[in-house]
Formats: sequence, structure tokens, C-alpha cells
Amino acid sequence: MRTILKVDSLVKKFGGLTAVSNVSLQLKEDELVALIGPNGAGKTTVFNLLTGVISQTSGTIRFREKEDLISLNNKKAYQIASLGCARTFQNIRLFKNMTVLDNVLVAMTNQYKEGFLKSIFRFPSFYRTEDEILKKARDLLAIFDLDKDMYKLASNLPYGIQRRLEIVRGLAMQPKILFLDEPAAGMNPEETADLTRLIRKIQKQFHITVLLIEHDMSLVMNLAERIYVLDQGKMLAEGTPSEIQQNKAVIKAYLGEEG
Amino acid sequence: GCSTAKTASKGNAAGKTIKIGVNMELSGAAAGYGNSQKQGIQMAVDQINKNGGINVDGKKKKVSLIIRDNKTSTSTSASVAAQLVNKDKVNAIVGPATTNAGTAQIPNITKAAVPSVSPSATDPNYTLQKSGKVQPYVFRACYQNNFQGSTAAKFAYTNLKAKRVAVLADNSSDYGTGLAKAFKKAYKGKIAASQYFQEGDKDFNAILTSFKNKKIDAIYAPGYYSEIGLIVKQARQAGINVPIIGSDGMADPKLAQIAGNENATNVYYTTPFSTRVANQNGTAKKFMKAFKEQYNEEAPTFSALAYDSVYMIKKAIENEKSADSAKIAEGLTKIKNFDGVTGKITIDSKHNANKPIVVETLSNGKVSAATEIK
Amino acid sequence: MEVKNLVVNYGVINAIKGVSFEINEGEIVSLIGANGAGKTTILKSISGLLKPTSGSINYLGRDIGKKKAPDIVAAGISHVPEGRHIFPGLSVKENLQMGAFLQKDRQQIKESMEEVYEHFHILKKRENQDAATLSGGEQQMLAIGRALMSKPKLLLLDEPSMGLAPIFINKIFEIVEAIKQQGTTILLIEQNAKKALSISDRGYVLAAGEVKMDGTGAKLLGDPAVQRAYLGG
Amino acid sequence: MQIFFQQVINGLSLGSIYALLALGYTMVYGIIKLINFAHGDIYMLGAFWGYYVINVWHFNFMLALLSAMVVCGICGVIIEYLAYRPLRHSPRITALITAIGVSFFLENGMAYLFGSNARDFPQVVKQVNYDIGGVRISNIQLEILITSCVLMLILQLIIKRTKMGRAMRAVSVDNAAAELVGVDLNRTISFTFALGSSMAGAAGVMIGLYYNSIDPLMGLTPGIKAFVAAVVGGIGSVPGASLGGFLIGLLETLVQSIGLSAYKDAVVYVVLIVILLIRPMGIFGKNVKEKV
Amino acid sequence: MNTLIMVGMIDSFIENMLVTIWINIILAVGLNLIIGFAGQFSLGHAGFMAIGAYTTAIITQKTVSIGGFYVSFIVGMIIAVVAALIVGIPTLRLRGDYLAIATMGAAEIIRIIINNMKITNGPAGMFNIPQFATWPIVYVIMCITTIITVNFINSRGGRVIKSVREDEIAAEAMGINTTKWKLAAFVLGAVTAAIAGSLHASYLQTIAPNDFGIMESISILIIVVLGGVGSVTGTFLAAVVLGILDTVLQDFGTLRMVIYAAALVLLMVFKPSGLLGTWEFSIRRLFNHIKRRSV
Ligand SMILES: Nc1ncnc2c1ncn2[C@@H]1O[C@H](COP(=O)(O)OP(=O)(O)OP(=O)(O)O)[C@@H](O)[C@H]1O
Ligand SMILES: Nc1ncnc2c1ncn2[C@@H]1O[C@H](COP(=O)(O)OP(=O)(O)OP(=O)(O)O)[C@@H](O)[C@H]1O
Ligand SMILES: CC(C)C[C@H](N)C(=O)O
Ligand SMILES: [Mg+2]
Ligand SMILES: [Mg+2]
Repeated sequence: MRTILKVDSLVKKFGGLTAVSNVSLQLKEDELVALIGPNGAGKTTVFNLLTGVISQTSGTIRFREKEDLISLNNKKAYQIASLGCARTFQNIRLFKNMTVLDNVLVAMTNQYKEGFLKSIFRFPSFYRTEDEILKKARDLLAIFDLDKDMYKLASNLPYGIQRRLEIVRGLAMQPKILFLDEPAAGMNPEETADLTRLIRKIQKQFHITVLLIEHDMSLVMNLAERIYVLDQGKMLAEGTPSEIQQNKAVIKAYLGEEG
Repeated sequence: GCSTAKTASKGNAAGKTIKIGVNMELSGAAAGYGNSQKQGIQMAVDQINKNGGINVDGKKKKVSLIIRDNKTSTSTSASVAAQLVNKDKVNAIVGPATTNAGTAQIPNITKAAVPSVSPSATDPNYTLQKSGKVQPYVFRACYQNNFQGSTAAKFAYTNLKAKRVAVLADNSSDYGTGLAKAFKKAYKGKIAASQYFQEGDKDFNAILTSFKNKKIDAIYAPGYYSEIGLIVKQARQAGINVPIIGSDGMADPKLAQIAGNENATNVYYTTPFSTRVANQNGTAKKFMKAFKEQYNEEAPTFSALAYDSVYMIKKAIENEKSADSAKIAEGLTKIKNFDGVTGKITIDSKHNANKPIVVETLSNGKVSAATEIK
Repeated sequence: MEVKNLVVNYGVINAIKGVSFEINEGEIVSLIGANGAGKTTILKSISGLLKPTSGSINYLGRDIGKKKAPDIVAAGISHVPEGRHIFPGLSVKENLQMGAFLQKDRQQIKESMEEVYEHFHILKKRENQDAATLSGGEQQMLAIGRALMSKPKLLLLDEPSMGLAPIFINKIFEIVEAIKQQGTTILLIEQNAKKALSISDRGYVLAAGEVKMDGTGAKLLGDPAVQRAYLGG
Repeated sequence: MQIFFQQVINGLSLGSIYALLALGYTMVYGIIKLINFAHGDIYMLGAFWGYYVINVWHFNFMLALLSAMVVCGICGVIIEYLAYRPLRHSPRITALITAIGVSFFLENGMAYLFGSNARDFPQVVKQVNYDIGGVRISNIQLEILITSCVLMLILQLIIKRTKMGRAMRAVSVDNAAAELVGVDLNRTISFTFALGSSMAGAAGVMIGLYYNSIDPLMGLTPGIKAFVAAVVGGIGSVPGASLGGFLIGLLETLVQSIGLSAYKDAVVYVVLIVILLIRPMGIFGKNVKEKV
Repeated sequence: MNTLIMVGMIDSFIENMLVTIWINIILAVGLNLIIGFAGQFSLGHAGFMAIGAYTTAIITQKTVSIGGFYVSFIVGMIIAVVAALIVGIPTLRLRGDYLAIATMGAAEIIRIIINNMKITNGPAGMFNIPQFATWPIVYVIMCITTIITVNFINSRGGRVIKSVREDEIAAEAMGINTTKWKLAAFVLGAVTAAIAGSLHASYLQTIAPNDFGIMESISILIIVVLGGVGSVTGTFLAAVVLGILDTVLQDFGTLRMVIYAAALVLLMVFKPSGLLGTWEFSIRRLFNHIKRRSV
């Protein structure tokens, strides 16, 4: 397994507050890793740094592009996304007033070309591309049982389904890495169990690396191959689920007695 | 086109009444002028009808007015004109007030062969086609800018002996810029400064202050009373006491009210319509009196010009003995020494209204002298 | 408090189809149910954010169904809404002060604030930070803290544990029980039904806008149907 | 040098009027995110009210000013109640169009009732010029400057120190949350409109007196300028609106004094755009951070 | 239509009304693209319209031929693109009302420059512009620009700009260069405005700087919002409704604008999302509907 993402001594300061301090981590191809930590530990901030939503104070982020690890420093969010990094958001950010299908199609934007003239004058090839891409989107939606809601507005979906759609939208980008920020938030145990199966399926079927943030330990412990624990911006521990569950420091800072 | 007309002749034939359409700026930026004109038009038509109507080849016909608002917009003006000539089948149009709205109606009225008389469109080219030929259906009752501007230049140089002037012109219509251009061209002295303001501006202190150390002998300020009144006021308050010269847009009793009587001194403007002259001119005197009775205020110039526009149409109908629109157009071209409120009007080959011009002097808010400029 | 035949519509959507339940003074009552069952809608109706279509909400003998939100707050009902709704752009401290908007006694406001900081140490640390930039969990704590600032007699909690770390979830439930000890009545919505029911005196199970079942917390916890549907097997 | 100071005085008195109008804009915008297009027309109403009470009821200036503030405040509340409140949950752009409609209605309604000609405002306060080292300033200019500053201070105090002020700030960021802590939404919004509109009313009377000419369209241009001022200063911020107003007044004066009067407005807009590019939220505007 | 004119049903008055409506449709569809679909609040549409209008006026007065007219068309579009880039690149970073004010300022700058130029004849404006834009030409061009805009909206580009409208951060996370796409929509809208301006100048034969002020931008905005932000069909409907209302109100003289204003407020209060909301007429749907009926 090759390393796909390598983060070295990442630091992010907001004014006087150091939200992320000297964090290093590595992801291998096809790995499923969790990032946990108490509230305000800096997890979402790490995601934002990795996906270029904000830029780091110092440190490097490198990402595999063919044979090399290239630096993502100073790259814009859309450039990083185009390289193959997809994400979901802690507060759902779907394109609310667009259909489920359009949400997915937008994510596929960079996978097809449809010249301006071709589309405004509707050359036959326009319809060909359009049909092709439509089929792809439909197939993907079908895998996640969303094809029946294809023409519904995203905002009209129940909360749990919206979360699922956000994941599908990420997948539609054909990413190499998928970052999931609290995918199970607001779901009941039943739905969480569903989601767990879903994520496992994705990883099997699409062979992508997944990094996820989650407070629901049933999901994390079931899924993750490795876990990073962040606390007050610093890396507190790293290890397999069982190692982490035993770790005193983690129990104290995060899991609590019952954990 | 007008397929229903029985006669072979072009244009709208007269029916039982003579229809006069009004395409006027009743809302929008020029509404103030438009509404003054509407009052003049209304009064003229009321008077005519009270006297039995217009004599068309021996028969008296009443006049009916169709008043439409063009919102001070060119596209609306075109549409209003189309409605007037096609739907309402008017025989003649009075208006619009502004050159911009006026030119917009030309294609439509020309197609329908209905003449229009604008009380106040002052651009020199308003009545002309691109080739320089005259627009057959376009007339006006006012001066064109070049005439007034050059008269003011002569007056400033010769009568006031002003060797250095500052020009402060309204930059939001052709009126101010056109007059300023004509003035600058004809003026023999030195233009010490040249600045612009916009319609609706209220504060001229900055510009006036900048004039202060320019050693000027006079200010030429072509524009309308609402702004020039403020300019006069603010100039005097800033201690600028040189003569202020303007144009007929100032010829309104409101000017002195806005400026304040004590400030409205040493103020001059070119105008056809002088209350001084009015006392000698029977028509004007009657008009002034009637207006005051009806509207309870001094007649503004715009009302006078609009009033004359209606009577010019009446005169044309009487001369031609026909109220068909094409005939009215012909009649208008032949108007000579017509005794209007704003002076003795003669329509020239370019459809401009030639009439004597005077320069009125304001002292303490009152007209104290009227000098005729030849 | 007593809610009778509550019906709430969103335009043409009939979200709550005649729900009745009651809360006795000093109790913790849980509402549980799947996503979209209508739990949030009921809470919003009680706190005056939504106008019920019909039915009555009786609080200490007064019908508050038609009252506006501020009057309801004044009557001692405080709501921690879903989605937090903290004041972005105001600092943590200002947010808490806003929570005591209807409170007059400055000394008491100060004490309440100390109490909130006691519960949530991290808020004290972030005291002057713009609330918009707090982490998800911190915002949740702030929302609860703000509701406590008004010294409510009845506290409505909409999924207070959402987005909180496990250690804080336990903490939240401890706090809820502590508040109850101080004499505050609590109406609780939770996805974490097991935990919620275990601290509740009574609970109601909601599905598709109707009450499907009710009973003491323990009874519902023991009910096989409830276990299957809401407790994750 | 004298000329320079004179121009500064000119700029400040022009600016104080923009500032006063900008305050109303900024408050209303701050609270319901509505560009209240009709704000300039409330100012016009204030001027006409002053005109009538002075001419017909022979009010003195102070009484005219205060009564105009009250009347305009009431007008603002009524407008909000009829035209904006029903749209509180609609897209903001809808409310904007309604505001434009209200503006058209006031302008044309007044033109219909009172004619669209300019009329002279009764000069209840005799103008006296003071000459300080060759720089002229009139008592009316001073009065406007002082009144504006006082009103701005009062406003700032209301917003920062009173309970209503806190309610206003709460509503402006999240009105559901504001209701939940016991803020009466309708009362707060009405109050804001009353306050903002009364500022406009005060400006209307002062302008009437200062320039001596009022007409139904007088609110249009200053209205837009004042909004620009509010944006430059950072919309929602009271000191920002004042600063923006003075800035634009000074800027216009500067441009005219160097002989570029034809481009006066263009320069103002250029400066506006440049400021927004450097500080997208205006000079004092709070950069609303969005946490992802 | 032609036959109607032949039999005299359509006189120049109706023609005038229709052409005005069509030109408004071109303008409003373009603005709806920017506001409704790309979610960028522009208040500067009249500025781009002015560019098209003046280009056509100047060129066709020099070269009086239909060829000159079409050349002026293209030149106007090119200048509009350049102007839109100059205005858009810096300002499209701004959000919401700040963008609106900045674009309004930009349009005013354009107008003031025109107002002070010699070649544009200053505030007096230009008249005696040869009329090449007859009603059939305006009609055809209205159809073409609408089809192009609608086709753009219903393609990859349209989906992308809608996603930018919905959530910029999420769109960036999809690998979309939001700046580029916002600019694309803005430029396309500006081009349609320039086209409308060319037609306006050539049809009306008169233009003046004051025709392209803030109020003109606002009246286009009113059409867009009244029809429904994000609905091209709604834009059509609103342009027609307002066009007719405007003509009918001519009879009311001074009261005209009072009634118009009251109507506007009432319409918005009772129909806050516009006449049609975001509903679109679709032939395919109609077809399906009829099919379902007949089965
Ligand atoms: N833009 C910002 N400005 C200032 N502080 C910020 C900003 N963004 C985040 N922070 C602070 O950085 C810290 C880390 O926040 P982050 O959102 O990364 O936490 P988290 O680990 O995701 O927590 P949670 O599990 O609660 O979502 C928090 O204390 C937060 O207040
Ligand atoms: N603003 C709204 N407009 C229309 N329908 C709504 C609205 N808000 C909620 N609904 C509908 O009302 C029903 C009840 O929603 P509610 O939010 O009360 O559910 P909930 O039980 O709180 O679910 P969750 O566990 O996801 O928070 C749902 O079917 C939902 O789709
Ligand atoms: C009434 C005036 C504003 C008209 C002006 N003289 C013009 O020709 O445009
Ligand atoms: Mg987080
Ligand atoms: Mg809920």
C-alpha cells in the first residue's frame, strides 16, 4: 500500500487561538481511518485545511498524483477537489434547490466536456454526452437506493437521506480520498447501523481512501482500521480501535468512563 | 398605416371634434416641466371651447384633448405617440417637453403624418433630419439653444462688459450643455472656468467656491429655475456678487422664491416671455390674468409656451380651413407674426419659432428691466 | 403542561395530526421517534415559533397556544432549538447575555453565567470568541447555556447531544438531571433514545405525526417494539 | 488655504446630510437585510411636512423638526407594517421590489397631490454667515452639522446601551433565535423603522431649510448616495454610516473643486468599488465569518 | 403575424408595444440568468444595454446599411464582453447586496462617461438613427437569445452556475472554479443586454444617456422578480403583463405611476415568489401530460 496523503507538522492559528498544532498524519491507499477527539479539538479545521477551504499557518500537505507526492499548499479548494479529494460537511451543504440528480451531475462536472457552442446550439453530440453522463449518475444513485428520489429537490429529503446524498455526491466526483465529517450526526441507532454498512460497501466497491470524523463510537469502532485522536489541536494518540479503546489518555479526554 | 381613411390624403382626417393629443412628461425626471405645460394646454383648450371651438372653414368645431404620460422615457414616448396617432387618431400633438422624448416620437408621427408642436424641445437639431432637411411634422414653440446661447454671450460681453465668465451648466439634458456650447462659441471674452451640475443637485457650494479666486466678471448658468435658484442663493451667500446670466429656464417666479428675494439681484436671463413685455402685449396680459385666476399662481414660462403651442395649431387649422392632420402640418409652416403669449412668432423654414428675445433683469427678486437684444 | 389534540401544518403538509400529551411539574419527559416524525415541530409549537392549526397547549392553567414566542419565554419556557441558532457575530459572552434578555436582576444574571461556565468550562475559555467560529459541539453547549440563562421553569431540549463527544454526552445527561434536581421541568428530544429514556420519568413514542405509545421511561425501554424500532435492536 | 478650508466646510455640511440619511439605511438593512429604497422618500415626506406645518400652522423650526421626526417615524412603521411585514419570510429580493414600489408610490403620489414642481421652503431661521479668517460658515450649516452629530451619538447610545438596542442586534443576526430568548420581533423591527425614518424626517426638514427648495423627487439622488455611504462605511454599522456620509460629501466636494464636476458621481462610484474591493464589507463592516 | 399587419390588425401602436415587450424579454432573460440562475445580484444591466445601444447608434449613423447594423451588433457584443470582464473580475467576489451596489455603480460610471463624450453627443443623446431593427428582426433575435439562454441553463454550464448559486463552498469542493463560472454567467447576461440595447437604439431611433440610468436597471429587475427569479417562462409572462399594464396606464395621465406603484406592491405582497415562482413551461412535460390524458 502506498501513501496517498501525507501531512507534516500542520499548524493553524486563528488569531491567538491555535486550533491545530503540529499535526502529522498519513493515509494509505484504500484505508479507512477515523479522526476523533473532543469538541473543539480541531478535527473540522483539519478537514478544512486538507480540502483547501482555509489555508494553514504552517506545515505541508502532500498528495499522491501518479508516482509522486505533490504539495497541496497554496492550491485553491477547487483545484484540490479536482485532484481527487471529495468531502462532506458537518452542517449539510447540499445544493438545496436543485434535484437529487442535478446534485450528482454537478459533482461530475469535471468528468465530461460539453463545449459552449455545442450546448447552446444542441449539436447531436450534446445529447450523446448528456445521455451518457445521465446514465452514469443514475447508476450511481441506484446503488444507494436514491434513484426513486432522483427528481425531488434535495431540500425536501429527510435529514438522514440528505446525509446519504452528500456522500453520493462526493463519490460522484470519482475521488481518491473521501473525507466525511460526522456522517452519522442526527441519526438514530438504526440509521447509523445502515450508514455503517453503506460506508463499508463504498470502500469495497470504489476502492477509495476514507477519512472520517465521528462522535458515534459504534460506527467508528466498527469501521475504522486505524484511528487518530486529536485533542486541543494536538495529536493525542494513534492506533487500532482496540488500542484506542484501552488508551487511558483517550478515555480521559474523550471517551469517558463508559466509552 | 391608416387603412380606414377614406380620402387618399395622408394622415388623420378630422372628425366631429378636433382631437389634440398630448404626449407629455407627467411623471419621471421632467414631470415638473410637463405638468406646467399640461396646465397651459388645458387652459388654452378650455378657452377655445368656451368660445365655441375652432373655426374650420366656417364651421365651429370643439377641441378634445387626449393627455398621455410618457414617464420622461424615450421608449414610452414612442409608444404614446403611436397610440395617439393610431388609436386615438389625433389631428395634432402638443409635446413632448424634452428633446429626448420628442425625437423618439418622430418616426411614429411621421409615418402617420400627424404634426407635433413641442413647447420646449430646444436642441438645434430637433426639427432636422440627419441629412439636414427639415422634419416635415416636427415643430416647436420655443427658441433653439444656439439662438439663446449666442444672445446671452453678446449681452454678457457688450451690455455687462464682462471679460471673464465662468460657465456652470446643467449636464443632464441637452438644454444646459447646448446653451453652454452656443455661449462659449459666441462669447468674445475669456471662459475662466467651466463646470457642470446634474438635475436635482442641491449643493453648489463646492463649485462656487472654486470660482471664487478665478477673478470672474459674470457667471453664465444655463439651466432651470429649480437648480439655478439654488445657485443664485448659494453664490450670494458665498459672497459672489457678480452678475449671473441664464436662459428662459429661469424665467419663472419660483426662481426668486427659491433664491430669496434679497439674493435675486444682478441676475439676468434671456427670454421671449417677459412680464414687462406682457404689460404691453394684450395677449400675454390676458393669459397671465387667466392663469392666475385658474391656478392661483404666477404663470410659468412652460405653461405660456404650451399655451402658445395649442394656439399655433388653432391658427394653422383656421388658415388651412381644415383640421386634417397633414393640412395642419402645412398650416404650421405658414405661421407668420402669430400673436402669441411669448411674442410674435414666425415659423421659419427649419420649423423653429422665431420671436424677439429680451434679457430681463432681476433686482430684489423683481423684474426691474427688460432689454431687447437685436 | 398539557397538550391536547395538537395539529400543525406546513402549508399543505400536515406534520402533526392531533397529538396529546402531558408533562407534570418536575418531570423529565422524552419524545422519541424516527426522523421526520414531528418531534421538532411539536417543540416549535410549544415555544411559539410555529402557530398550531388547532388544539390547545395548556401551561400552568393558561392556554399559550396562541401566544407569541417572547411571551412564552417570559412565562418561563426556554427552548434549545435544533440547529442551535446561536447568535453568530456576537461573542460567546454576549450570546449568554442575550439569553437573559428578559431577566432584570444583574446579580442573578452574573450568577447564572458563572453556573453555565461551571457546566461548560470550554465556553469560559472561548468567552470572547465570535460564536460563529465555535466548533459544532461548542455551539451546542452554548445553545444549552443560553437557554439556562433565563432560569426556565420548563426547558425544551431538541437533540442536545447531537454532535457532542461521548464524554460530553454523558455530561449533558448529567446536567439535565442536575437541572431537574433544581426543580426545572424538562421535555427532551433525543436520537439517543436509550439514554434519554433511562433518565426520563415518562416518554412518548411518535411516528408520522401521531403518538404511538406512551409510558414510564423504564416501561418503554423494556418494550420490544420500541427496542426494535428506536434502540438499535 | 482659505479656499481649502472653505471646501472642507462645504464637504462636511453636504456629508452630514448623507450621513443622517445613511443612518436610517444602515439600521433597516442591518435588521432585516432590506435595502429600503423608500428611505429617501421618507426624507422627502419629512421636508413636505416641515413645509406645511411651518406655512400653515406656523410652527417654529425646532417644533417642525421634532414633529417631522415623529410623523416620519410613524410613516416608517406603517410602511413596514403594510408592505414589508407580510414578506418577512419571502426572498429578500421580493421585499426589495416592494420597497421600490413603495418608493414609486410615495414619489408619484406626492407629485399627484402637490404637483411635481420645486417649491420654496419657508425660511424660519434667518441665515447668518460667520466669517472666520476668510472661511464662511452659516448658522444653518452649523446647526445641521451639530444636529447630525448629536443624533448620531444618540443613536449609537441606543444601540449599544439599551435593551432595545440589544434586541436589535439579536434580531439582525438570527430572528428565530432572538424570539427564543424573548425578543419581540415585530416590536423591535417597528422600532428600528421608527428610529431610522425619524432620522430621515429630521434630515428632510434641515435640508428644506438649508437649500430652500423641496420637490417630490428630492429623495431619489440623496437616497442612492446615502445608501452608497452606508455601504462604504459598512452596512449595519452606525459609525460606519456616518463616516461613509462624510467621506462621500468630502469626496464630491473635492472632485468639484478641482473642476471635474461632470464626473462627480462617477468618481464616487469608483471610490465605492475600490473600497469594496479592499474591504468587501465596508470600512467598519463586520466580516461575517462562515464556519464550514 | 405578418398577415395580421397586412390586414391592418396590428398598427404601429401594437407593434410598438410588442417590440418593447420583446426587447424587455431579452433584457430580463439575460438578467434572470445572472440573478436567478447564477445567484449574483447585479443592478447594472442598463449599463451594458447602453453599450450596445450606443455602438449601434454610432456605427449605423456612419455606415447606413444593414451590414453596418449587423457589424454594430457584433462590435457592441464584443465591447460588452470586455466591459463585463472589467466590471466582473473584481466585483464578482462581492456578495449579495454589495455586489448589487458595485454593479450599479459600474453602470452609472458607464452612463456618465457616455454623458460626457463627444462622439455620443452628450446628454442630448443621439437621434435620427436609421431603423434596421424592424419588428420581425427583433422577434427573431428575441427567440434566438432566449433559446440560447435556455439551452445554456439546461446544460452542464447551467447546472454548474446553479450549484454556485446554491452553495459556493460546496461547489468549490466539487472541483468547480466558481469565479470562472460566475463570470461566465455575468458575461453572457451582459451580451444579451448589449443585444437588446442595439435593437432598442435601432428600433426607436433615439437614445439618450438618461434612458440607461439606475431606473432602467430597476425596471428590468422588476420584470425578473415579478415573473419569478429563476423562471424564464415567468420572465416572459411578467414582461407581457407589465408591457400591457404600462400601455393601459397611459390613459391615466398623472395617476399612471401611482397606480403602477400600488399594483407592484400588491403583486409582490400577494405573490411573493413572483407570478410563476421557479416553474418552467416545458414542451416535454406538456406532451407527457397529453399522452397520459389520452391513454
Ligand atoms: N474561523 C475560526 N476563527 C476562530 N476560531 C475558530 C475558527 N474555526 C474554528 N475555530 C476554533 O478552532 C477550534 C477547533 O474547531 P473545529 O471546528 O475544528 O473543532 P472540531 O474538532 O471539529 O469540533 P466538533 O467535534 O465540535 O465539531 C474550536 O475551538 C473553534 O472555536
Ligand atoms: N419548514 C417545513 N416545511 C414543510 N415541511 C416541514 C418543514 N419542517 C418540517 N417539515 C415536515 O414535517 C415533518 C415533521 O418534521 P420534524 O422536523 O418535526 O421531524 P423530527 O421528528 O424533528 O425529525 P428529526 O429527527 O429529523 O429532527 C416532516 O415530515 C418534515 O418533512
Ligand atoms: C423641459 C426641458 C427639460 C426640455 C429641454 N429644453 C430639452 O430640450 O430637452
Ligand atoms: Mg467539527
Ligand atoms: Mg428534529
